[in-house]
Amino acid sequence: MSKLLKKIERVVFNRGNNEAPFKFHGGLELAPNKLGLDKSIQTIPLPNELVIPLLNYHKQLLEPVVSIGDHVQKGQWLAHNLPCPANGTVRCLEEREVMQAQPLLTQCIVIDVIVSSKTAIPSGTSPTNNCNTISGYNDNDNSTNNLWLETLQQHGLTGLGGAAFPTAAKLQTWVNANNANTKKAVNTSQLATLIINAAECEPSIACDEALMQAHADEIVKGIELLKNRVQCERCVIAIEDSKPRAIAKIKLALEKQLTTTKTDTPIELLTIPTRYPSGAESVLIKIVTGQSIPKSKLPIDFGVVCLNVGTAYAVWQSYQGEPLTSRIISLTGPAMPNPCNVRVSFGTSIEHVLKSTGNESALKNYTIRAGGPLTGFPVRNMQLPVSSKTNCISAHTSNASATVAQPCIRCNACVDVCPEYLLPQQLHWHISAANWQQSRAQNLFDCIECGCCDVVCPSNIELSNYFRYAKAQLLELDWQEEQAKIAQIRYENRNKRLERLKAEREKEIAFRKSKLATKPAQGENNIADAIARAKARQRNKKKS
Amino acid sequence: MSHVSVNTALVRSESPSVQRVMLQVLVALLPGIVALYWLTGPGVLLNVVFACFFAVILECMVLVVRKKSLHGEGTDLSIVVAASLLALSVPPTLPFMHLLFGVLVLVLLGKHVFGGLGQNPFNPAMVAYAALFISFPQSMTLWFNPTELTSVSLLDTLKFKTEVVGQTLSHYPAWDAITKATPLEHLRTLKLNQETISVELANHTVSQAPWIIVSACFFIGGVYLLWRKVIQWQIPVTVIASFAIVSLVWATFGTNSIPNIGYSLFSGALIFGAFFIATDPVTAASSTAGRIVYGTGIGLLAFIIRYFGGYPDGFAFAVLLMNLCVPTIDYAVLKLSQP
Amino acid sequence: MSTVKPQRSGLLLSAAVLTCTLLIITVHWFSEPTIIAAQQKQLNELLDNLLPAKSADNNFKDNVVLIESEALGTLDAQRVYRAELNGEPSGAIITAVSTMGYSGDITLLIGIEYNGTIHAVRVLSHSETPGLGDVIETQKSDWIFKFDQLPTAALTNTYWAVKKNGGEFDRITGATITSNAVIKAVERASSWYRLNRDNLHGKKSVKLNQTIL
Amino acid sequence: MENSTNSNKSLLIEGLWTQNPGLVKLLGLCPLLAVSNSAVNAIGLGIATLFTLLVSNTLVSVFRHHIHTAIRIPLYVLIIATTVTIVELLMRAWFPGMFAALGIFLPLIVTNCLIIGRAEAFASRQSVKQAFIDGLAMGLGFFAVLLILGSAREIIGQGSWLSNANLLFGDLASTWKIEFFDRSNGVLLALLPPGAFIGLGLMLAVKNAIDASLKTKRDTVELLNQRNNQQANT
Repeated sequence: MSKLLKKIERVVFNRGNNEAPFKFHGGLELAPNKLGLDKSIQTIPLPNELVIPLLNYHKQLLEPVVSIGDHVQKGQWLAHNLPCPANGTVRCLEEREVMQAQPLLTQCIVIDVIVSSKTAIPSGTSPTNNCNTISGYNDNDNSTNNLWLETLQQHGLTGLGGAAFPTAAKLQTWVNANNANTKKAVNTSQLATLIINAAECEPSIACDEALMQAHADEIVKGIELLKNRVQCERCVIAIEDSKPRAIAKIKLALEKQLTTTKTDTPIELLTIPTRYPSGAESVLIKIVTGQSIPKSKLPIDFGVVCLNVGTAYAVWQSYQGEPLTSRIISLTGPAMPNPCNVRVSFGTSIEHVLKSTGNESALKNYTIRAGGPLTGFPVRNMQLPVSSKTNCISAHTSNASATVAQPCIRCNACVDVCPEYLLPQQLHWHISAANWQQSRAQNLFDCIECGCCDVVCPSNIELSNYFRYAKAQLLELDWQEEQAKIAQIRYENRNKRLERLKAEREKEIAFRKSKLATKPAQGENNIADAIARAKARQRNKKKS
Repeated sequence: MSHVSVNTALVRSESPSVQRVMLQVLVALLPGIVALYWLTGPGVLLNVVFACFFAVILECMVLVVRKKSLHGEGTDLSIVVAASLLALSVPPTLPFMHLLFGVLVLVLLGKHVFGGLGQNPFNPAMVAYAALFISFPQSMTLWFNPTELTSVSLLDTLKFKTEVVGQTLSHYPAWDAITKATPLEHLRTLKLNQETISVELANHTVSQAPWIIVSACFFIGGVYLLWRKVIQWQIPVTVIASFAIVSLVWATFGTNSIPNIGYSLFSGALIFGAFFIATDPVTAASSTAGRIVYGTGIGLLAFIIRYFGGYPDGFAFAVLLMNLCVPTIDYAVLKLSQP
Repeated sequence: MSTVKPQRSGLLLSAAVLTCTLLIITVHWFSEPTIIAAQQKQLNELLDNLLPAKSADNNFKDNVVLIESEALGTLDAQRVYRAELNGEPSGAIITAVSTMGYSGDITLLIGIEYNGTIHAVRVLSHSETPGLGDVIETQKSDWIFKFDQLPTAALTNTYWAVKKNGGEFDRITGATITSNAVIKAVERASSWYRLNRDNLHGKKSVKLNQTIL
Repeated sequence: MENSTNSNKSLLIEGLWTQNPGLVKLLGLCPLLAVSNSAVNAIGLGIATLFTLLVSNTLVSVFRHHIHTAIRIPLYVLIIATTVTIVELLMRAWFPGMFAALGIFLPLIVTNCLIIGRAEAFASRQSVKQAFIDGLAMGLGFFAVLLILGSAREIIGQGSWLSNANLLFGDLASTWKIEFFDRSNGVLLALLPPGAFIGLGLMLAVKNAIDASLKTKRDTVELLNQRNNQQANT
C-alpha cells in the first residue's frame, strides 16, 4: 500500500529534478523573522573561563587526557577527539550544568583562558599535523580517505544542525565504498546523494544564512571536497527561497568553482519553498529525493547523506588545519536589544555572549531561550556554556506558552501539519493514559519533535512535550527490560555454574566414597593376613 | 515533563482556539435555525434556548462535582454547540420534560461518563437523540403540520410543550389535526401498507419544498464551515456522495419503493447531519483516508437504515455505528500508509 | 481425594442420578395437580373475558375447531373455541393473525357473540415498537377496549378504519399502521364469522394436545 | 485446602461488596440484564438464584470428601439442575404469574456460572457452614444488584415501583405498587435491553468510584499515621 502511494505520488507529482523539489506532508508556513543579517559576523572576545563538558554524542563520559594545572593549547585534545577551544590552564574538573532541555549535571573541564599571542605548541597529541599529508582533491585512495576521516574526528567535527552527530561516523561507511551500489545498503533506485542542508532549521534562527553570506566560497570548497571524497552520484545544496542574498552568493561561488575545476557531477543548487520544518534531516531528504526514511533505518541505508552547511564549512576549515572549536550563533528575539550573528567559542557562557554583544540588558529583564521558537527551551542559568548544538539565543518579553491547556477536541489540525504522517492527537491520547507501548506502535519514535502540532493546536496542548516525555519513558522501560534480561542471563549462568560445581562435588564425593569402600576391604584383608601371619608364626613357633 | 516549550506566540499570528471553532459552528447553524423557524414555528427557538440553558447549567454542575476548572471546559462553548445540535434534531413540539431528559443524557452519558470533552467515543448529541427516540417514540415522530402552522402561536406551542407532560398525546385529539408525522415517517407508513407510493411521492415532492429549503440553509452553513476551515471536505462530501450513489443505483435497478435522489438527499437529516453531526472532530476518524472511509460508511448505513431498517431516518444510528468503528479505521489507515 | 476408586465414583454418580430423579418425580407428583389448575385458571381468565358471562354452559375451552382461512390472516390452522347455551350456539372465540403490523405479526383473540356483536378483543402476541404500537396491550392503554360491544352486523365497510382515513376509530398516536392492522384483522375475522357461523358450529371438535394458547 | 479463617463477617462483605458476583465478578449477567426490568421480577429471580445457590453450595460441601475429581463437574451440574427443576416446578404451581414473567430465565439458572463457580471454587474446599454462608452472601449480593437495577429501571421506565407484586406475594400485595408518575411519561429506554446495559455500567462506575475514594481516604490516613510515627520517633 505504501509503495503504491509512493508510486502514485511519483507519477502525479513527478518532481525531484533540481528545478522543482518534492512536496512533503504537513509543515507550516511561518514568518522567517530573521534579524541581524545586515551586520557582518563578529567573533566575540574569549571569556575568562571556558566550560567544556566531557560528554560525547552517545552521552558517554569521556576520560580527560589533561590534568589540573596543565597548560593547554588551542586545538590540543582535552579528551579523546575533544579539541580545546583556546589557550589556557586547566583550572579544575567539576560537575557543571550543561545546556540541555532537561537540566543535567555532568563532568566538565574548566579552563582559565590565557589571552596571549603565540605560545609554543607543547608536545603531546596534536592532531593538526595529519592534514598536511592530505594532498589535492582528486587523490582518492583509501589510505588518504581514512587519514582524512581521522582528521575530521580529531578536529572534533560534529554536525552543526542541532543534533551534533559526529561527522566522521556519518561519512565512514560511505567514503570507503568504491562503487555506487555498495553505498546503498537497501536496494533502492535512489542515486547516492550528498545533501547539504542550507535550509535554516527554524524561523528566527539566521546562523546558516549569515554564514553563507559571509563564507560562500569556503562553503563551496568544503562541499567540493566532501563530494570528491565520498564519490557521490549527486550533490545538492538546498536553500530556502526566503534567502535570496545567500542564494546569490552561493550561486556566484558555484560558478567560480566550475571555472576552476572540471567535474561530472556539478553541485546542484536547489531552491526549496520556505516551509517549516524543511530543515529537518528526514524532511529535507524527502524534499530533495522523494524518499521517506523510516525511523528504523538511517538515511545512509537509502544512499543519502545529509550535512549541515555549517558542517561543510567546518570540513573546509578542518582541511585548512583548523579544528572545530567555535560556531556561529544567532542572537535574536523580539526583546534582544542588538540582534546579530556572532562567532562564539565552545564553552563560553551565555552571560558572556550577551554582555560582549551589547545585549546585557536582555539578561535582567527578559526570558532567555536557547534554540528557536519551536524546538528551543527556556534557560534560567546564564552560566550555561555554548556547545556545537547551540544555534540561537533569543530574548522574549514573557513566556507566552503559559496559556492553560484545554482538552483535545481531536480537530486533526495536528494531523494535517505533521511531516511524519503521525496522528499526534492519538499519540497524546495514549500517552495521557500512560499507554507507552501503544504509542510506540503508533510510531512515536518517528516524531522529529518539530513542534508544528503545538503551533496549530487550538487547545494549547504542548504535544511535542508529551512525545519527548513518552520517548524518555519508553527508553527507560527498554533499559529496564534489557537489565532484567541481563540479570536473567546472569542468574541462569550462575545456576548452571552452581549445578556444575555441585555435580563436580558429588562426583568427587562419589569418587572418595568408592575409594573408601574399597579401602576397608583391603583393611580387612590386611587384618586377616596379619592374623594368618601371626597364627602361622605361632604355629611355626609351636612346631619349632 | 521536560522543560522544552514551544513559544507559539513567536510563530503564530492569530491563535486558534476551541472557543473560536465552536463560535463558527454556531454561526453556521443560524440559516438553518431561521429556516426551521419559518417552517415549523417558534418551537425550534424554544428548543435551542432551553437546551443550551440547561446544558450549560448541568455542565457547570458536573465540572464542579468533578473538581475541574470552569474556565477550561466550561467556557469553550462545546456544550452549547452539542445542545444546539440536539435541539435542532428533535421535533419542535417535543415537550420540555423530554428535552430535559435529552440534555441530561447528552451531558452525563454522552460526555462526562467518558471523561469530558474530547474523551467521548460517541457523538453526544446523537447519543441523546437516540435515547430520546427510543424512550419517547410518540413525541419524537410528531411535527407541526406546516400547512396548519398559521394557527399555531408561540403561546400555543408553549402550552403544548408544557401541558402535554403527564398525558398521553392521544388525549389531545385537537392537536392531532395540526401535527403530523415527518415526511420520511409518512413514506415508511405508505410502504408498509403496500400501497403504490409513486403517486404519493409525486404529490409529496411538492409538499417537500419547505424541507428542501431547510436542508439548503443547512447546506449554506456547511459551506461556510468548509470555507472557514472548521471542517474538512472529506466527511460531508463522502456522506452525501455515497448516499446519492446508492440511491441512484437502487432507484435505477431496484424496486420502485425508493424515491428519487433529490427527494432522498433533501429529506430527513442527511444534509444537516453530513455537515454538522458527522464532522464532529472528537468522534470522527483522524486521517484523510480515515475520514473518507468514515463518511462513506455513514452514507451507506444511513441509506440501509432508512429504506430497509426499522426506523424512518437512521442518520443518528448510522453516525453512532460508525463512531464505534473509528478507532479501527484510524489504526488500519495508519498501518497501511506507513512503510 | 485421589484415593477414591473409579468404581466407587461410578456407583456414587449412579446413586446421585437416581436420588435426583426420584426427588424430581416426587416433587412433580405432588405439584402437578396445582400446576394444571393454575394453567387452567389462567386460560379461563383470559377466555372468560372474551365472551359475556353466563353465555355458555358447555366447556367451550375444549370445544375447538382448527380453521384454515385467509380471513384469519394466515393459511396456518387457527383455533376457534365454540360456545353453546342450552345446546344452541351462542358465540365463539377466534384466533386471528394480522400480517400488516409495523414489525411482524400480531396475534389476536376475538370474542364474538352469535349475533355478530364483538364482546372483546385481546392481543396474544406482537412485536410492535415499544412506546408506539405496543399500546394495543391492555396494560399499556385502553385503546383495544374500543372494540367492546361492537355490533358488527350493523356496520358498513367504511366504518373499519381510523378517522384520518375516513373511518370511525381513533388512531393510536404515532402508530397508524398498528391501529389499522388490528382494525382490519378484526373486521375480516368478524365478517368471516358472520358468513360461516352455522357451518362452524356444526363441525366436530378436535382434541388439542396443549391447553396453553 | 480447608481453612476456617474466613470469618462469617468477611464472607458476607465479600459476597455483598468486594467480590460481588454482579458488580465485581460479572457472573450471571444474562439473567441479570434480562430480568431486571421490574423490581418484582428481580425479586423473583433473585430468590430463585439465592435458594439454588444455598442448596448447591451446601450439598457440594457435604459430599466434598466423597467426590472424585473426575466426576465432580457432572455431579455439581446434577445437583444444580435438580434444585432448579424443583424450584421451577414449585413456582409453576404456586406462582404461575411469576413463572410466566421470568420465562426462560428460570430454567436457565442451571447455566448461571455464578452457581457452578461457587461450587467449584469455594464449596468443594470448605466446611459446610462456610459454604452455606458463602452461598448466602453471594446469593444476597446477586439479589441486591438485581433488586437495585430492577427498581431503578422500573422507576425510570414506567414511573412505578413494585407493580405486579401480587404475582409473587399474593393478592394482598396488589396494593403495594407505588406510582411516581404516569406510565406514558416513563423513559422507555430504561425498560429495553440497552437500558439494562447502561444501568449496570453506571452501577459499576459508582461502585468503582466509591472504592477509589475509600482507598484514597485509607491511604491518606496511613500516610498521616506514618508521618505521626516518624515525628514521634524523631
